[in-house]
Amino acid sequence: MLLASGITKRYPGVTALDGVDFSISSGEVVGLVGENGAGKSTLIKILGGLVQPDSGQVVMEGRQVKIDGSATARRLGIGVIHQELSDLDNLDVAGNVMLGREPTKFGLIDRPALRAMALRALERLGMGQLVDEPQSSLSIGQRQLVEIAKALSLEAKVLIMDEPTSSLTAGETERLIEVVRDLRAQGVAVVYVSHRLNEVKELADRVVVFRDGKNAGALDKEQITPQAMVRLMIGRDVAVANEHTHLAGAAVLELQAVRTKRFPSHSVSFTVHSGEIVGIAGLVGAGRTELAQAVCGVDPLAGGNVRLDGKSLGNSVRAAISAGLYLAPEDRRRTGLVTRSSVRENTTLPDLPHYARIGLLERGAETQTAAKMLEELNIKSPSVETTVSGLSGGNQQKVVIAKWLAMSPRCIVFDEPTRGIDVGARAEIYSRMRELADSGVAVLMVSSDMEEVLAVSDRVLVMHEGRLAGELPRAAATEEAIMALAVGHA
Amino acid sequence: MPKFKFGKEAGIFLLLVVLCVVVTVMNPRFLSPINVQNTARLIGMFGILSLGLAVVIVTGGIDLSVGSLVALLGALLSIGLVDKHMSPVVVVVGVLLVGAGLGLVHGLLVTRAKLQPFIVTLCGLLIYRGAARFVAEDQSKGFGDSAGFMWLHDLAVGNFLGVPWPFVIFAVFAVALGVLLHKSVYGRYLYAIGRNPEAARYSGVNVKRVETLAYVVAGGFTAVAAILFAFYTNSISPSSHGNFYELYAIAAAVLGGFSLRGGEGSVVGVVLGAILLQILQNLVNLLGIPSSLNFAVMGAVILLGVLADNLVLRRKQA
Amino acid sequence: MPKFKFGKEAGIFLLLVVLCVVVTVMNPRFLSPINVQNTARLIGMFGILSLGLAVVIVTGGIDLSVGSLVALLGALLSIGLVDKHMSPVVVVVGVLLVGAGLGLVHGLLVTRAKLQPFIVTLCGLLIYRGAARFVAEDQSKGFGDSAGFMWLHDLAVGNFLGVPWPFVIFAVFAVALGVLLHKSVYGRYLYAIGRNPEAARYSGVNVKRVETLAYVVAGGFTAVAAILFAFYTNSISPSSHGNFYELYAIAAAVLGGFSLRGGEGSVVGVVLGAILLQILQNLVNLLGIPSSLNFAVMGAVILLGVLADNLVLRRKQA
Amino acid sequence: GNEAAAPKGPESSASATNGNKLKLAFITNNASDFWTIARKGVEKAEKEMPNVKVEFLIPGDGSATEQKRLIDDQLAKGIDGIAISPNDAANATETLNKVAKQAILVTQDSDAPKSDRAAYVGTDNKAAGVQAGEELKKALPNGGKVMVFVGKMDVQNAQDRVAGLREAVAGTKIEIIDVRTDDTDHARAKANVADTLVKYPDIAGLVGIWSYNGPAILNAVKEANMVGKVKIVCFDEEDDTLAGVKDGSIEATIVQQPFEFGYQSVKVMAALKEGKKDVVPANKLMIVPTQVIDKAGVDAFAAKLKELRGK
Ligand SMILES: Nc1ncnc2c1ncn2[C@@H]1O[C@H](COP(=O)(O)OP(=O)(O)OP(=O)(O)O)[C@@H](O)[C@H]1O
Ligand SMILES: Nc1ncnc2c1ncn2[C@@H]1O[C@H](COP(=O)(O)OP(=O)(O)OP(=O)(O)O)[C@@H](O)[C@H]1O
Ligand SMILES: [Mg+2]
Ligand SMILES: [Mg+2]
Repeated sequence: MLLASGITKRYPGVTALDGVDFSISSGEVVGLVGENGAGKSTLIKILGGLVQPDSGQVVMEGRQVKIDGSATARRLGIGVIHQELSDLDNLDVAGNVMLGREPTKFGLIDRPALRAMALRALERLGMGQLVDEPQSSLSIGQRQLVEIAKALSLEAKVLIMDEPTSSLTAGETERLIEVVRDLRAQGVAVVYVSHRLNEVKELADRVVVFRDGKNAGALDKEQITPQAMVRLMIGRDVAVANEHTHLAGAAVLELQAVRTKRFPSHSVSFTVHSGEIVGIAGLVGAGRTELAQAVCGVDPLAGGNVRLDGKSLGNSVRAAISAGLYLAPEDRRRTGLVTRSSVRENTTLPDLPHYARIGLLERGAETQTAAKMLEELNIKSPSVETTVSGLSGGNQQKVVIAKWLAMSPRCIVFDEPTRGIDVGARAEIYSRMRELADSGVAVLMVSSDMEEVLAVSDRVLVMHEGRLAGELPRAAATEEAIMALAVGHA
Repeated sequence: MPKFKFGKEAGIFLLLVVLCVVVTVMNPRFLSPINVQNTARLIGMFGILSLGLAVVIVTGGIDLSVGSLVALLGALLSIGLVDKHMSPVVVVVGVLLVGAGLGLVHGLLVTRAKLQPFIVTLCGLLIYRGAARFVAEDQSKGFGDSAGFMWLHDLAVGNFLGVPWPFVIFAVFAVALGVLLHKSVYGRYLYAIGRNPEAARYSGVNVKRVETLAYVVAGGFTAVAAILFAFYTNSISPSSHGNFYELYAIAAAVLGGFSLRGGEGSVVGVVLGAILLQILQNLVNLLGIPSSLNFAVMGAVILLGVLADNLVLRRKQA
Repeated sequence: MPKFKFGKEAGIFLLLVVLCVVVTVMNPRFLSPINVQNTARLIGMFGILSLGLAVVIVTGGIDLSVGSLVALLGALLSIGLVDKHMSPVVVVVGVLLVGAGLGLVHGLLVTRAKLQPFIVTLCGLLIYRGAARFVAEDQSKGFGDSAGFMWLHDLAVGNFLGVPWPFVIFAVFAVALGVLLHKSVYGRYLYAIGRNPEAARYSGVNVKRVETLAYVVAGGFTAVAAILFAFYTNSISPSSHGNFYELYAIAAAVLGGFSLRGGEGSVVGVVLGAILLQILQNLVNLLGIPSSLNFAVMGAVILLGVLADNLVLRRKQA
Repeated sequence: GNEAAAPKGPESSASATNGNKLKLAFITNNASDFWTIARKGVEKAEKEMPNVKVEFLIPGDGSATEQKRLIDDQLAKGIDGIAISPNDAANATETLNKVAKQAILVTQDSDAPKSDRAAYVGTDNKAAGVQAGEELKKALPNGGKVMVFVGKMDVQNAQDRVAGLREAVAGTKIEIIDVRTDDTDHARAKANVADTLVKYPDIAGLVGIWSYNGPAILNAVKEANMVGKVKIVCFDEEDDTLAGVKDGSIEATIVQQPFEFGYQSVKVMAALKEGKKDVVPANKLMIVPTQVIDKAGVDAFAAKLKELRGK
């Protein structure tokens, strides 16, 4: 069906793809995995017509093709869900789903037809109720679902999904897997990229592994196990989820009847102690991000009080940061990073005065810190001076984490900390979190990744529609128990 | 927002109504037919400029060359009609083509050469002003008694059933543009490009073509307005004709709810903005406010308008 | 780019060198001490405006009120010194405070009232022009023979070791601003805000304060330039003094590699841009190009400059 | 062949002596038809004196800064004499004195009395204003409300003309209500008139101070169907203005003689360079009188003008 061979793409300082081959036949689901920066997204952008390869060729249904734009890719029957969201917040959901393919009548947009088509795509994901919502009111997870609906509605022959589930919770993921199976049955070829290796295992008929821009091997259906994939990806095993003893100390972060703007009628109270990692789970749009942002002062509190080490914090980011309460936000491109700046500048931004004498910056100290973080989190970047926009999605996410780890927190709130991060680095981040906790820091982690919540948290809070639906100690925290609370039962 | 909601324009509409009531109370002649006619004529001419610019602003671009282009095209019009005695139809078509053609050049420079719209049209502002002075040999140009193209003159300054032609043209353009921006696929793409060109590109929108076309439309609209202005003043002094008109046009759009970041604003908004600006100028004269304060009054009202809009209606556009 | 890399400014530097060589060949008087001095004086005055504006442009803002502010402050200076016979020191400090104070107002309107910088300063352009005409009662203002504040006059138009004072001040300001933008915490914040204000806010940057301060700096720099311009022309006609200066200032910054989207550009760039613009004007006169083509030549060279920069050096700024 | 080559003789000898040609500059205050006529005068003088070369310079934006730059550049180039219409005479003294030190300085069109200029060639604008006032009095024997229109009031000639006008009508029943400015935006100029006709239905007279104000007034009055009901007096010789005078819709227009400005300025600079100090009167003022053009004189004037403009 689709055959790409000898694809090479170079960027200044990196060879993103170095003569890779990739093929897929109809009715097949191919998992594409690899470490962060292995070149997965680059290949996908090439197939989607957004990037032109330096060399190599693409053959589609037996004919050599030149994919010089999204429109061309669509015409060839290639549909793509890109890793980074690309939606329009000045349109409604229906408009976004149908963008670029608006049905017309007498030369004007045929709204009813457009809405109907969008609705059909959304309903496959169980998201029909969103069709008339303005895009600007959606949470990241919902926006991700809209992107998926958009690609589904293309009725493509080859559907490429670049980390479609990175901000989805278990429920939606389950649903998406169903949809992909349907598509396979209809003869659609699906390329599925994910760092959630269990999903890949569940879905894929074949797995292709990239490493440093080259083919590192492939696995057939029966060979697919997370361990096998990891071995091909990084060449060694990774110990996931280290066991630990948890010694909760004094209360560090206390939420007293906190209300957020979007859910002003629900108040949330809980405490995070020194030395513990508290996970917050919930469905997409449950209000976890909303809560995290209000607690850390980036959004105004609609009511209540946040105390750190017993002292009440004014509702401002600066107050929070200077008290040692940090937020690593979920939307890296919008709020997490200054993508046009270098890795060094991003890493030191929250703590800049620390690197200055009489107001003048000391470049050497900055570089030292940034280089240390590159090393520690295994960030794949040509140098600390590389602009963040040139990093792969996962590596960008690592920079988001790095800039807060480079400082000395009292309490740190991670919102979807490992979105798009590969298994190896993920393990590294988990152990860093544990080290922080062991050193007396309170860690609060919002996550949609059930495995992550279960593996890392000492205690799990579950949110449902803006309120705290329940709390589960580590021993009682199972996938079923969390889901039951998350959907509002129990 | 491609979908039109009246809410966004309510603020300026209110301001407009209040202003009209106040002026009428202070000088009832404000509503006299002749004054309404005069003002409508000016609204028409400046409004056409604003409409054209609005299309560019929606894409996140800007066109600073409007005023100079008005001068250059006015000078060319006079030269063609008076000095060269060419057929009026040919001259008018020629002027429209030059306007749209220069718009095309702007569009190509922005989309192909990847220059900033501000800088491209700033150069336009300088170059066309120079060109106007050059082709007019630094002389002021006019149409004398318009012998031989009286119909054209009448079309520009006459009335249609008592309504000044420029206003009629403005109204027609506004409706057409309203349909284009808010109902057509092209309009949707304009807003898409203004808000997130990447997303538009990912969805297969031919960003370059759509964006280029926006500048062509602006150039064409400017050309129409230039013809009307030329006959209205009946004299084009190439060094000052049209000076600062781009600012009026931009101000009208922004007052009407357009954001210079792109992707926002409606045709109803520009129309209201254009009306408000001309009423402001009219008011300065009718209320006998010293001419020296003309600009200050305009600036103050615009500022109050957007402030009230933002603070009272809690609309955030920053 | 907070870190200064010469690569980005190489294009304009080259253009500047080529231009100088060509002009010198065509008219060797270009390098005569008196011509160099005259040009340096103008570079100094316009350059100070550009430096101030550059700070605002880095944040993604703009200041259109510069020209009108130059007129208003010039008029106030003359009124204070000549009409009111106030102490020169008091008047100068007052003018600087008014400049910085109006900058503060712009900053607050942009950051607190969340108005678009373009619209805030467009209103400034209109209001200050009106205010200038109002305080000057539509009369042109001057300093006569500067009796009583000759030292001030000399500071503005005299030389320091043969170098015109305005150029000396410009050089000092440029160095200071270079340190501020490229070496200081504040400068880093400015660039971060220009590139992604939200991310800066999430990192604990006091976005509102930093951004407001940028407008204050611009206002202060404009005030300094306004004093120099006032003594340079020795006459301020409130209706035309400083007209379009904001465009020159913006053009210099953009030529020097600043992007109006913010977060881009270096002080070396603005300096080169300011020099280039003045040399262009000088060249038009020295080569005897018709004055009517002055603007056109300027526009064409700017356009060619940025085009060459973008196409040849493959720098993308759109 | 020989015949064709013959005329080259004097030309090449002229270029040979280019080095010692007298280099003069004539600097205007902005761009307009007015200066085209002055240019004709300059060219005539240039033709009469083969050893004189005059550069005709127009400041780009009509500002004092731009003018100053032109002056500096000329001085840098090396110049023997400058005739200038200073944009702001009152305060340009220092700049002008710098010129006077290095070259012959003549002010024209607009004077700078405090400067060391060798002579002033131009109009007495106040007298011209008085002339306009006299015409207004003739047109409005019973008095009435009069509105004055001008581009900018912060320009000396505008102030002088308005002052003369006020002086002339002082003590009569003519009441000057206001002066409206338009910043040289012609559309605004016309709208100002239209608005005035709305605000003051009993307006009796309109005066246009700058050249384009005449046509702007005339057009607006025509569109309001008030031709003849309001009396118009204006300045300068725009085509529309002269047509208006001819058909009676404009009472009179006061015209300057820019041709003489150009011609006499160059002549006087050349004479002074040769040391003939007596060409300039003791008070240094070489006033070129303004003329009143009314219906009776308009045809003759138009014919002469046509010749000057070479149209
Ligand atoms: N626009 C760009 N400019 C410079 N380098 C780039 C650019 N895009 C990608 N790269 C580089 O190409 C390499 C491959 O990136 P790619 O995004 O394909 O990785 P990936 O496999 O998708 O990783 P992830 O799992 O983190 O998304 C990375 O090292 C990255 O630094
Ligand atoms: N209905 C809505 N109206 C306005 N804003 C919304 C709405 N839903 C979500 N958002 C925005 O989206 C962001 C994330 O929302 P929320 O906190 O509900 O998500 P979440 O529970 O973290 O789930 P997700 O996994 O989707 O991020 C919030 O900052 C909020 O501003
Ligand atoms: Mg990727
Ligand atoms: Mg979230």
